[in-house]
Amino acid sequence: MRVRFFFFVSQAAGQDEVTVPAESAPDISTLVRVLVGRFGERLARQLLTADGEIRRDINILVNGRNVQFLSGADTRLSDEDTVSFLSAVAGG
Amino acid sequence: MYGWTGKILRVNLSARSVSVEDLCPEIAEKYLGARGLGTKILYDELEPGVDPLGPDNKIIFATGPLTGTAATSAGRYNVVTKSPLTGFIAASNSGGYFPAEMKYAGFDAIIVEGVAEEPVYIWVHNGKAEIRSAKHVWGKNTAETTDILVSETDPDAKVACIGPAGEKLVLFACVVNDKGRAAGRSGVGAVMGSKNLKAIVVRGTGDVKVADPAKFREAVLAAFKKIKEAPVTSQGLPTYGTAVLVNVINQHGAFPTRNFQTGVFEGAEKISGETLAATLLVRKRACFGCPIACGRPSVVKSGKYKGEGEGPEYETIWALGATCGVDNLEAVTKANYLCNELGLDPITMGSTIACAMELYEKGYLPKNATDIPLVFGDADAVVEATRRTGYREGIGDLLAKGSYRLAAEFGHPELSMSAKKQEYPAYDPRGVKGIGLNYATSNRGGCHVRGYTISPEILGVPEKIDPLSKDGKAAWVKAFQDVTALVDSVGMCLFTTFALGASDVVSMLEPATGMPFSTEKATLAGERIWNLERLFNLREGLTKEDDTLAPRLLNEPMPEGPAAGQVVELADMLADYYAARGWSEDGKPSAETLDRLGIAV
Amino acid sequence: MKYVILGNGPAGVSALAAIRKVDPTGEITVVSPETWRYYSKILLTRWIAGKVRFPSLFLVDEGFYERNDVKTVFGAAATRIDPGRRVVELSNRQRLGYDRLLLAMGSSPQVPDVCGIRLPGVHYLRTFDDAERIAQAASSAQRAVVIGGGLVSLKAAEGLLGRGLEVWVVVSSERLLSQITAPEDAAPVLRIFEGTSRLHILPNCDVTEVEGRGRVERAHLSAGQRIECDIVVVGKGVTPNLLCTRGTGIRTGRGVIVDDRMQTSVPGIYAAGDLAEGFDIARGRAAVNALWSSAVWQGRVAGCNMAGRDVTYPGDVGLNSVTFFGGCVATLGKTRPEDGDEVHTLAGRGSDSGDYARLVFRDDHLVGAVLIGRAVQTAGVLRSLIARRSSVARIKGELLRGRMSYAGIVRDVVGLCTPVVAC
Amino acid sequence: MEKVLLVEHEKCTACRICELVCSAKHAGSFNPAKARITVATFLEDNFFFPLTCQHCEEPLCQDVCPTGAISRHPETAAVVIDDAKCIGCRMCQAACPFGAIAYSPSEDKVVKCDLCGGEPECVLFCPWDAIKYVQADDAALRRRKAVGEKLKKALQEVKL
Repeated sequence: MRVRFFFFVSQAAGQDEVTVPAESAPDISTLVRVLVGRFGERLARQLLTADGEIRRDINILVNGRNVQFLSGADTRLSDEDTVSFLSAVAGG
Repeated sequence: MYGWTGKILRVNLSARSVSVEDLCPEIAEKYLGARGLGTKILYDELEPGVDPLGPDNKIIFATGPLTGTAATSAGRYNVVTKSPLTGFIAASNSGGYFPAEMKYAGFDAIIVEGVAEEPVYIWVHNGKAEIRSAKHVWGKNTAETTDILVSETDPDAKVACIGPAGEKLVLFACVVNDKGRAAGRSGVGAVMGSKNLKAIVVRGTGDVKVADPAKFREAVLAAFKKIKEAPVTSQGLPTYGTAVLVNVINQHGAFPTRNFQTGVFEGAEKISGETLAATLLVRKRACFGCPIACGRPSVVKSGKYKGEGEGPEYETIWALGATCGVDNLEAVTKANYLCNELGLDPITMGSTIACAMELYEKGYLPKNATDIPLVFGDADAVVEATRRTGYREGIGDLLAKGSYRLAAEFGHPELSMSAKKQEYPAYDPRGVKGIGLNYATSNRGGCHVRGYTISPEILGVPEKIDPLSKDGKAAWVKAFQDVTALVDSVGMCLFTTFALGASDVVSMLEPATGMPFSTEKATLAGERIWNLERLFNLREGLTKEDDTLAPRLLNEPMPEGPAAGQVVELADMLADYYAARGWSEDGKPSAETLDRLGIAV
Repeated sequence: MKYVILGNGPAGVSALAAIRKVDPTGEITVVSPETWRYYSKILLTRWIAGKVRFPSLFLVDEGFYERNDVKTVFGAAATRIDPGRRVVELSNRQRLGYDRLLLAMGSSPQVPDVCGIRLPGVHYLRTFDDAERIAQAASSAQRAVVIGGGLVSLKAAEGLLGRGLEVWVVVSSERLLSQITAPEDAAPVLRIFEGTSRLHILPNCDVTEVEGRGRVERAHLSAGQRIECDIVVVGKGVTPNLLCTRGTGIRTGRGVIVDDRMQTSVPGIYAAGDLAEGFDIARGRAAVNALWSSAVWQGRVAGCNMAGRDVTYPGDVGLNSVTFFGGCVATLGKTRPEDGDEVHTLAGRGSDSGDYARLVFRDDHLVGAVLIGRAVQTAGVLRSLIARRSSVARIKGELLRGRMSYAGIVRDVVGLCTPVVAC
Repeated sequence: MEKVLLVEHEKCTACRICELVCSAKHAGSFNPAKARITVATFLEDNFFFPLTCQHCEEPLCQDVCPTGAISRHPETAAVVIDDAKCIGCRMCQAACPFGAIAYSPSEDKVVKCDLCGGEPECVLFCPWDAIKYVQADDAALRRRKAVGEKLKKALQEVKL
């Protein structure tokens, strides 16, 4: 699947986009673990609270839909999906 | 009075007279200041049905009780008048340094009436005012005008002025203060132009006092802390400015493209906030008293789009970019500079060009009706059309009327992406339903800063709600509209609401004014202001049919992206909304509602 | 090392402090014809007006001299200097030997050539004793004539007004402050003083005679009229006290000529303050600048050099500021332009109608300024531009737009390299 | 240890909150005209410079004060003005090369930064740490000196 990072998340990851096979990350919570494993502490700080929960102010979209309105951290992923991680950044 | 200066300046340009009046404390308590106070004055003083560009319209420049204090981001004012674009109330908000300086010059509000025989400006300093000739700056752009008027008044003077667009009565001309900040929407600049009023120049060394300095200081410190803790206000806006939303909204499939024909723009990356930050931005800059600092001075160093100034903001990037199909950031930035210099609202400008482009594309706008080809994606056409509109040259004379009148003239008003004849900003409501209800019910027509439900629907602040659902949106829209009216009216910036709530506003408002305000009472003031705006509009002939959206948004499903297949279910939301507001089914505030709000009609 | 300091004003006391800093053990003697410890002459008119109390006049406490191990000979003046034997003779017959001598006796008021000027009731304002006499006379007086339109006269007038007198200021010149301003400054300067009740300014006018039986009763003016008055205060400038330099070989011009170490032509003898011709940067030559600030700096330089340090006096810029019932005129450097100077006036601007600035440029340099009202705020920055002999070619536009801040100077040079926003 | 006020103008956003809180603390009202700190703003050049007293080692203002009203505070080392002694003659204003001393017409006195007795209000409120009050250890002094050098250089370059 295509995983895209924006703003502070991309700064923490040091890149804008990675590809992750769905078999290694079948759902959102696994994907977050995989990404934190790959990009380390800086990304963890952007995505997770001190308790290891996904931060409230991080918006995770699957094909443009916030996972909150899908199945949250349990939202299933396939190789055709695009997952976007956005920090809550601004209003206009 | 504390917080307020307690003084209102009244200038009659026809009589060339200037007088100072006291601000009535009861009105101040009920309508606060800025947008609320301006609305109250306009409602009380304007005869229904006056020509917005005629001598009987009035234009009010009003600050809030917190303007000029250290309250967070309280450096704002509103320009309130009857809009030539919508025919309804206009209240345009701006920051920069002008508003606080106006307060130090001694006034909560400046009411301008009548028409001057020749171009004039009003020079306001330390409680006094005079009407001076502006013949020598008539025709000059906003930056030149500002420099000249500063040089002939006071080195520390601040200027709010119109550019050529306002002089030539472009229906969406804005008022530009401090060169790069604008009371942008609804054509308030054209009202100034119609009065031969080129500028208001303010300078003052007077005090703004608060009732309980110690308590006020504590409240401000607490609010600062919240601003510094909330991610949007501490990191997002200061780092990227508003332009960061390009990617966010495009990711959600709600980035209106080519006059709302779709919600995904293929060129979004090229005009994104990240690209802007990496290429054109110079540094961050704040308005007066603001710890957020979303302002973005920029420079295009060379080439045909060379220039410098402020922005572009998110809305501008969208209006002069995506909705015209343009992905050239330098061109967008240049067109934005032109809007600042000529005094044009970039949202309506861009959206009107986009509308013209669709009319052109579909053959409704004949080739011989325009002196420049208006083709989606043509960056030069956008820059040139903007310039021509500012001077009303060629096609610019048509564009100067806004998209609704333009589209109607060519027989297709449905292609104007507007509510109450004012163009929508940069969120396709098919992908963000709440904002659609807000567009439809906003008292000044298509607008995002009356009830910014993007905050919960997209950003998840203060909590995440589903952008594609219509359920519960009416209550959110009402709550956001009321709190926004409160925030606007005390003189604070709407962006503080990403970190602060009504209770935080009250925690500063109470010790500042020395008047008792509970959160309920303050929010009620917001609701009262909203309803008075509505009453103004009803008096001007507004009906339920005006609370609507372009047919495209109601009937044409979004063709692609995350919001594919969606339309705005407006009728359902609108019924909920009227109920939530305590309005009748045809959208009129009930007697009980008016009684609850303490509005006597 | 024996040091003798003739004078107990700002030059003398700064020299004393500098010497003591460098040489903790040397023997220092301060000689003054007055009997008071170091006090502020600037405060005297305020004291006359009753705006400051007597103890506030003093700039040092009673233990100052003892604490600094300084001998004082007060109430005596130097009558003769013998550079050969390195001895100073005093009016009280005392003889003081010295290794290093500082001339800091300041200046005395000029006495105009006017009939009756010696009558009782005619006063000068230089010392505390003068002030006390004026205050005493003023307590029973109603009308005063002040001769002269300079700083001292105007401040004296303010003091007398403060005591409730009606005051006529008689000015030979066509304008006030003519020594430190140019004709074009006349109107804005006058505006500061105009409108003050009980103050009458009479320009282009001289007092031709002071008359009275036993004491002052009236003054006759060149214009023909006469003014009944109880007291007359004369402020027609000052002359350096050079009397005791006669026959010593110390070179003098208008004042004592010094080198850039503040040493006179006679080794071991230094001069500082109102009687010295220090280097004037704006004029590019030595000049007598009877200013408090110059006295402090010259005294400090002289003291350091007397005690064995090698310190250069960089020169100073003429600097004056006079406040009058809240109004203010500040003058810097060369205020009266010469041929080849370029003059720009910034006036009638903005909210502060009293805001006025006249800038004098020579080539690319700022050399002088007259500032009134709010523009006084910028005096320090302008003074520094004059003193540093900075080229102002690049910031002239800003200066002429009335933006004369230090930040403006910095901006011009370092400010344009601002960083791109960090992401 | 003594503390010093460090201004890093690159961080300044020209919000002027320092002016607001300074005037509130010292004058009891929000009024930039009464603040002891001023943000010189050159919007067109994006140059913002918070300007206040440098508390110079050898203060010229102190030298020229004819009433002995200016001295160094024994605890904070701030250069302070004794209100009781100031007569508003404005000589110090004419001496200060930074233009950091203001005149208050209502009081007929000059006013300037006094470091708020050791707790500067501007520092507390500055949203971007453009103004800091730090221990005068080597690093802080070096930075202050570096800024000073830069400014000195600025003045010399003007001299070109």
